[in-house]
Amino acid sequence: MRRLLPVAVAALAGTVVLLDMVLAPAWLAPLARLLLETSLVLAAAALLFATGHLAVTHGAGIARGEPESGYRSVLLAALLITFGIGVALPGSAALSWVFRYLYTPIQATMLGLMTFVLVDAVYRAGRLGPRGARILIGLALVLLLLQVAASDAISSLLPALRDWMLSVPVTAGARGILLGVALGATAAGLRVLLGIDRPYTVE
Amino acid sequence: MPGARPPGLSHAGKAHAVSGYGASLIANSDTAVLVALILFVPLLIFFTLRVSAGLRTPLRTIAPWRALPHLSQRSTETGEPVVLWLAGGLQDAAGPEAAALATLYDYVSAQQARADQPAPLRTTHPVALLLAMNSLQGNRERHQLGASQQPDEICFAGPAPLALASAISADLRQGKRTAILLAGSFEAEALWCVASAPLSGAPMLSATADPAGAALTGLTEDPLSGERALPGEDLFSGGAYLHRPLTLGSLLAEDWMRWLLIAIIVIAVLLTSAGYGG
Amino acid sequence: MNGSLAAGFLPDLIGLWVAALLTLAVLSYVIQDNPVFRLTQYLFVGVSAGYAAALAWNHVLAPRIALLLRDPADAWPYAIMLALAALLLGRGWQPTARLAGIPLALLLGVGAAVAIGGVLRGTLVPQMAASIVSLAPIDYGGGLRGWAFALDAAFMLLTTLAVLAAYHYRAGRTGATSLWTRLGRRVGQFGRAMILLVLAALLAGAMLSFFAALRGRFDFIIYDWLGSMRGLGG
Amino acid sequence: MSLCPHCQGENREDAERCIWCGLPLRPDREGNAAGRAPASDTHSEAETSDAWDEDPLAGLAGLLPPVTLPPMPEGSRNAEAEITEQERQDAALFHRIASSPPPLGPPRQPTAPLAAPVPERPWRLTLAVLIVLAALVPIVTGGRLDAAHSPQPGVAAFAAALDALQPGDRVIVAYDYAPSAEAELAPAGQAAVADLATGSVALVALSSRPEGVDIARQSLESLAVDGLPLRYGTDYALLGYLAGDATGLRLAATDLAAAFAQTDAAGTPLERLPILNGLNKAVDADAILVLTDDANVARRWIEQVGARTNAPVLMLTTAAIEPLLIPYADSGQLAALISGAYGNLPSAGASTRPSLYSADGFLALWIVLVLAFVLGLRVTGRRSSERRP
Repeated sequence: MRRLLPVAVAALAGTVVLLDMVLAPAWLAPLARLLLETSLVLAAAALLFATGHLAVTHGAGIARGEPESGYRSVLLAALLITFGIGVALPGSAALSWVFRYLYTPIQATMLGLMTFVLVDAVYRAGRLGPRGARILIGLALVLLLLQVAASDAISSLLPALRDWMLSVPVTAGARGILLGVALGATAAGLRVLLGIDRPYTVE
Repeated sequence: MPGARPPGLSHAGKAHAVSGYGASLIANSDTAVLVALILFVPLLIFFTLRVSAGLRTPLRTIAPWRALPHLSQRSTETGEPVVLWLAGGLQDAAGPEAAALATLYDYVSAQQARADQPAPLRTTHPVALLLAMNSLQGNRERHQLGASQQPDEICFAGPAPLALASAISADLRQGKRTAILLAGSFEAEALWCVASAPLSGAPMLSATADPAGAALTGLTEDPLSGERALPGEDLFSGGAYLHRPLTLGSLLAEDWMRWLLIAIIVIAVLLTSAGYGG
Repeated sequence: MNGSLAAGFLPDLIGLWVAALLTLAVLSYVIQDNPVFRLTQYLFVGVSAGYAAALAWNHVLAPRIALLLRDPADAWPYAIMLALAALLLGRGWQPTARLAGIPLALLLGVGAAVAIGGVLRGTLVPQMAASIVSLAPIDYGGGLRGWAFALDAAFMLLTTLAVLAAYHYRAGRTGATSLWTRLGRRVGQFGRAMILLVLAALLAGAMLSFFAALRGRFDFIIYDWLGSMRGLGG
Repeated sequence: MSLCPHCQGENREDAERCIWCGLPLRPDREGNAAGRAPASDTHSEAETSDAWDEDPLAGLAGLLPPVTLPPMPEGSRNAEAEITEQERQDAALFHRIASSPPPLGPPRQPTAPLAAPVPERPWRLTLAVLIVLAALVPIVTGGRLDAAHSPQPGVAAFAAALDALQPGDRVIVAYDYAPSAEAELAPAGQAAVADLATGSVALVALSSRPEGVDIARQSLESLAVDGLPLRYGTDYALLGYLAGDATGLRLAATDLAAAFAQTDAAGTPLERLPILNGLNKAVDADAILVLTDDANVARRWIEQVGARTNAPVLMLTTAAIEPLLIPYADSGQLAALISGAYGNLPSAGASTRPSLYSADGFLALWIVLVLAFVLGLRVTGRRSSERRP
């Protein structure tokens, strides 16, 4: 029973939602909507749970006196303060301040930092990388040049070539990948609905 | 030729003459989806039954799935863990991908639990975190072990994709690794992983559903190798290769659907080119 | 965005400096990994997690609790949702950990169904329809141009199908040399090569995106931060 | 010495099986074993087990060099033991066998990490300085390339789709990007939103990721700063964070009120917002504008919302994910697709303040990347030629 109940819940809830999406009988719509909303609430709860898990992990690490406790306390303090401001003063200027002046610069600069990491990686792949990686980089550099220099001022062929590359071989290749992903995701989803995969249980 | 628009390359519309068949497929999307499901579900059930009755078939080699068992074994000998870095793209997706990621962790934690070794996990995916906690608990209980081997064996890295980069930098300073498995939907943080993983001296395996991440991991792996996990579909196949032979049935069903799809497209194209279907 | 950055207003002025120093702290990694960079990393994990959790609470859970409290008779479904959410949160406590299986099952079941419905209706069928193109030159106006477009369409079709075929799982018998096996192998290789081309296009795009982000930060440092200092001084 | 026909390894003349790969050296003696592919080449599990199906010890006689001890020198220390040429060769072969790494049969090791984790420090810093210079290039060149740059084909379609909207139409704007993509997406995104607001098109903003809410707020607030007389609730609204990813989008597509718990981001009940009168589902909007840097988010908008509406779906994305979305533009599921890096250039040029955002910088980046790549290749070349003699 303890094992059967979650499997039944997953199968039933999934079937209702899938039937609503495919056949859309009017009588099923309210139930499907209810399940969707429940699922949305649970997704938010999962995010809260994960955040709590993060806080507890680092809190316990500090209590045990593990290395990097100083950094961990910064993390914990930042987490608690941000969450506190967010819950106590939703939509306030204070929360926006945290977002604009703490979150944004670090996040955006981290991505900018990837430029340096990327150039390092390109150097390394050139030096020691496998043959395929070198071909990948070579192709990418050619495509990048096409993007950058696609100017009618140089030659009207360049923009046409850029557009052809993107709209014929790349589109067709990406379409093949997307069709594959669609098949894979459908199979993996059906495995969950049919109870072949039961990752939600403690077995 | 109905449906044919004036040729001209543009992102904003088709350059090639779409067949009348294509147009009617779009017009009857709901029916097409229903037909696809009516074909797929029985095929999947049929092959799963065949597999549970003992059918086994050789599969295309996928490097990470082949290496993982050996690496897990080596890890139980050396005591240096195999670490999983799971990324979820968007933070709270609870779909097939979360299930696929959970399967991978389930395998590694089952292997490690046999020798009471840790199975560290770093993830940005809250649902994968919850599923991994289930796996870890179940696998360790089977061997009468405590809930986890290390206090922060499973760690949430914060929901922002780039936060994973921060978490793995911290993780890499913790000690030696046997291998690092990168799985899920990666974006820029994949590059950080690719750049950081060599610092640990451990080989890195990757399987991602998002080709954008695969482009970045391709900088160290050989994208031309016939065994590298292909971006996309391959991520979902881990279970069949590792420890869930029953899911082999779904791969065989997928293969049938794939060739059916190809056959339909080829026939429709031939008919269209011969002037039918208008 | 930039309009509100006008220096003078104290929190914004402090914020501008904090942001600029954090930007420089992250960029300091270029020279060497250092404690200040690590500090910003930990800070980022904390802020991002706290911010996302606060939004999940404010925009998803709190309004529904408010609705339930205001009108329990009418809003009873929220009671079920919140009870399931409570079960999920109970995963962290050993005695209730197993009960979290039920909300997790619901989450995955619904997630799987939505994904299936979505990919079939939004990707599989339309992309399949878009692959069905005419290969007859006459449909493209005939002549040289018609032939060019027809060849183009044939190349596209072949690429899509080869990439799709490259994912084929079942391996043929090793050593088999039948025509089909060899043909399949060739098609798979071609598919892999075209996947490589897609990856290359994505890599080129990533190069642009990373660099754009970097320049966004330089823009900020030069025009917003240094610019504000010049404004204050003069 | 004889060479193995399968792996080219050296063997004693009289050996029957190869000491390196274990396969018979003389096909004619073993009949059907001939022509079998060497296991170490293909690494196929099936073939390997095949090769060892027979008795693994069969035919091993003579595999190792026979050990015949040289006669002990008697008396004189100077007397050299005579070593025949055959013995010398055997010893050399034995040395090679003993000192060679074990053959990498299956299971083959996964790709080893690269030996040098990062380029040598001087190179690394040089490249870093070059990247910084590349980013600053537009200050010197003043964006000379931008004017000559031919816009992406999607740009015209994007503009046309925006123009086609009538005053009073309602557009759902999804701010689904992280702050890191702001440099790439904000200029064109802001231009598009301002264009819509100027044309009296109502904007319903939301975000399916937490970071997007504040970005949306900033974007909408700056419309007011720009002097547009917009009223909240009538001309625009911010619904807030939509949790649940695909599930959330599916719910929003069928029931906006349920998806947002009947309140907007500030907690105002949705029924008090005139802008949402009659707009109960996301699929009923007159257009959908998605700004995103995440390919999965983009696909879910197309799959969950776009596939069920006749309204045009316009997408503005980062260059990093654009190639994955072109198939959707090609199939007509997206009315227009532009990527920030290039779609932006026209609007960035029109900006009032100087910007580093220009094609000149991209070209400089390209040069740095090529330099790094060639440098890497050159170093490899030198290393291997040093090792060769």
